[in-house]
Amino acid sequence: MSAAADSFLERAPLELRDWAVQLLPAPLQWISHHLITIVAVLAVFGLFFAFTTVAERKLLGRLQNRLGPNRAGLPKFSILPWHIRHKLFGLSQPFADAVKALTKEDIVPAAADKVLHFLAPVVVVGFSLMTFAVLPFGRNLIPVELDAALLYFFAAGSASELAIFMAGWSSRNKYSLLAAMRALAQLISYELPLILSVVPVVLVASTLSTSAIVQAQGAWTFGVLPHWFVFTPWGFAGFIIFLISALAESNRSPFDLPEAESELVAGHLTEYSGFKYALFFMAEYFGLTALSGLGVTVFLGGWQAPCELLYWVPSYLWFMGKLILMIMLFIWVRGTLLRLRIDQLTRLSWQFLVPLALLNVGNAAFWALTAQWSGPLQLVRWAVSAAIVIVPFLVIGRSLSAGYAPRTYRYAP
Amino acid sequence: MTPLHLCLLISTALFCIGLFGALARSNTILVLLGIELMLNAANINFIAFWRYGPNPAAANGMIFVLFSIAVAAAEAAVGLALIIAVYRHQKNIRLQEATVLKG
Amino acid sequence: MTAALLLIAVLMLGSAAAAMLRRNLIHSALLLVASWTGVAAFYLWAGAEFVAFAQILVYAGAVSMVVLFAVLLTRQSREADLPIEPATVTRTASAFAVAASLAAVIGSAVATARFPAASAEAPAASVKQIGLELMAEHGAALLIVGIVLTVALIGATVIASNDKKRDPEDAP
Amino acid sequence: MLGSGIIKGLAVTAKNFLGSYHDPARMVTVEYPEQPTVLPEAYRNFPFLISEDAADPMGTLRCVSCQICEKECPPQCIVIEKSKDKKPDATGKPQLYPLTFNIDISVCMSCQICVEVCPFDAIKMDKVFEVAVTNRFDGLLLTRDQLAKPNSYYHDIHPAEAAEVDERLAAERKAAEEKAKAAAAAKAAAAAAKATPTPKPSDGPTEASAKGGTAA
Repeated sequence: MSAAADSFLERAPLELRDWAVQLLPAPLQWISHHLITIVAVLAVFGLFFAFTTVAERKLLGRLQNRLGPNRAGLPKFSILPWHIRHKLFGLSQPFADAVKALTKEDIVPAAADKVLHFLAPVVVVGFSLMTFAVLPFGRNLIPVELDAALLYFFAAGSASELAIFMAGWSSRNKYSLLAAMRALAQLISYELPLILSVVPVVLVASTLSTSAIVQAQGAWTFGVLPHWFVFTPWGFAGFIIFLISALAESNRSPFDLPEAESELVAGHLTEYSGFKYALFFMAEYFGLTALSGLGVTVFLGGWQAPCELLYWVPSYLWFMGKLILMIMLFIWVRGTLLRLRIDQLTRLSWQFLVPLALLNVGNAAFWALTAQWSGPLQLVRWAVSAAIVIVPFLVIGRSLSAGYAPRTYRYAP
Repeated sequence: MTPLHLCLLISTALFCIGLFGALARSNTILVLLGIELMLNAANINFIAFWRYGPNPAAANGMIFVLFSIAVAAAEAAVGLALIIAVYRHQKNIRLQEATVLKG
Repeated sequence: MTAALLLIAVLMLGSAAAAMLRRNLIHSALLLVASWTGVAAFYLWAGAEFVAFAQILVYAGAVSMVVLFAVLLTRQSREADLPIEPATVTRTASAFAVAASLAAVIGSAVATARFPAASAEAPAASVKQIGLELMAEHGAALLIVGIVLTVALIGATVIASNDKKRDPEDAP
Repeated sequence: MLGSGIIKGLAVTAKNFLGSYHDPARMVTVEYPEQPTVLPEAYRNFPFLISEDAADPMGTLRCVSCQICEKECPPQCIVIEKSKDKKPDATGKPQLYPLTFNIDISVCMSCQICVEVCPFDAIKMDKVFEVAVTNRFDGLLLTRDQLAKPNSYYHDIHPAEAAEVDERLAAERKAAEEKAKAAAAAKAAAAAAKATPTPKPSDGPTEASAKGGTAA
């Protein structure tokens, strides 16, 4: 096992960085060490963002029996054979979009607060990128090893709320301001269940450090059943709550009220165009990726392999694979569910997610207290823990849906 | 001058800025924010004394700041709720005009 | 080290002073967020990671939101940020005098004070240590803070909520 | 149970996703430039002029430059200049013809009024919609040469309508020929009857009504 941990592939990114650092003159080495990490994260997740957008559009298309973008290929002057040049499966779509966004006119409303109007997209991108600093991408790949990493993650993530407010207020547009207020109400409502859903993991792993949380999930029963937190009753409940809150935190469908174009034009983005709009768009995807990365780290075992036999596969590949699966899940949900109304949205958070998440913290405490139970007691432990999840879910679910007849749809089975 | 002196001077300056704001502005929200600044200045002192005090191994200074932050958050929430309640009665949040005791 | 501290201090104090002088309430609130972030940077500088992140989470994430909501909910019009009328000039001047004299008193006191020598090494306070101390030694205080926060939350909701009966039509 | 609807919905979209790869019947997208769309027969876009003979389009335009369409066109996108001389048309009758016939299709609103008012079935609606050009002023101003298209083309794009028009025109021509014949016979009869001084008052009105019928 330690041989696998030290294998060449596992160490390759670090070796590459060290090799690049020693090429530079000595006085620059201490800073370039960090700069290279930053550049690597930016490059990897910048490209990841680009291809997430095209993957999202293609996947959404397929979910709705459409083709999705498949046109943007290479420019005409390229010397590649025709059939490659022609379409390339639309993979160069994000680059075409980037060129379009960059060359568009940047319009600032005359009455806008110019400074804040400019600062908002910068702040939102900056802080959403900062959250990547504490995600362990691989066994040896974590940009900053922090003791209070989870707290850092949520602290950096909370700044995006400010940016949305700045964008909405500085536009001097009633739609923007209304949308910003709605977005804030949504983000504040869902920050609570988001953090509460992670607290059980902190409780059981007894650490706030992301790399230590991943370490705590690194074992297998019989070599095939990974000890990821999602495979425990409280972990599963926490994961579901985390998924719902992460969807809401990243303003994605079905919680995309802040940008509900049919109600609010385009929300706080109404007065943004060109590159600034692209920055907001980018920040949204960075936020989504970071939250997915956190979900992978906290619940899905981070860079751990799913079974012992596959331990030799480099850890960062596992992380990226799980991250892609998470994002595909988000896209799938987006392609399926309808947008909620604002009162339904806040009700879902305060009456459903928060109580369940609070109970889940108690559930995790029970789990941590009964860590010594074994044999048949283990079964009791699982049964009790599952009951703490399922019974409140059924009770709250029944009370929430009381008074509604089952819906019927004319065009759906 | 030791770093501790510097930290204390900085916190003094922050405290006095907060005091000035609380005294000079007539908008209730700004008064509340000035008080928040003063609380922050006190927190800076706690951290400075913890960092440069005789016994940094004990985390008392940090824990005190954590409690202080929690209480400040509660204060802000209640204070702003009061402001909204006052506004609902008077349609105004200027301090000079909040002269009527009966709502 | 000192240069970094001075930079943080300039950011923190500058934005705080600007916040207290601006006419525009929203600008004031946002500048105060910058100031609070500066305080968090100071905590980071001093090695109190956990407190710094808690500061950002609570102040930049929560208090600022409450403040901005309050500003927007209580603002009648854009004229609300008109210049202060002449009557408050004396008030500003006296406030400045009070603040400045207090600054002078505390400043001189601090400048002449002598403190025991600090330990050279930055103290390493892990999150685990803080957690253990919070739960063991300060357990009662933690409980009381929890109760205070809960009471404050409920109180704030009760104070700010409208007394009018909800229209039953509103319920979905 | 709360949430069962969500799972059902997710199953539906998952089925769509998988089905989109192995069931081409699900996909409704038409990949346009490669896969041409089949336009409905009643589709119309911009007007064109019908000529009888593809070999000599300018010589056999049905248009007699009566300028009704020019006057009726709501956005006034038609410009016609009459010829000075006359040329025989398909029936051999000497008619005026358009020296200039311009339609500005950047102004045209495809209302089809020109088609409806034309007494000679000379202007019809086209189906060509890929008219984009790089010059938006001269490029979109179609001249007589660009507008003239043979009758066979009309049959290609609107078969039913064209057949109906041809039938009607043929009937009219036949009627006109018969009238002409009848007129010639009447003339001959009149010439023969010149010997007898009986007047024939019904001749003039008959000819007038025949003309009216042709025009309608």
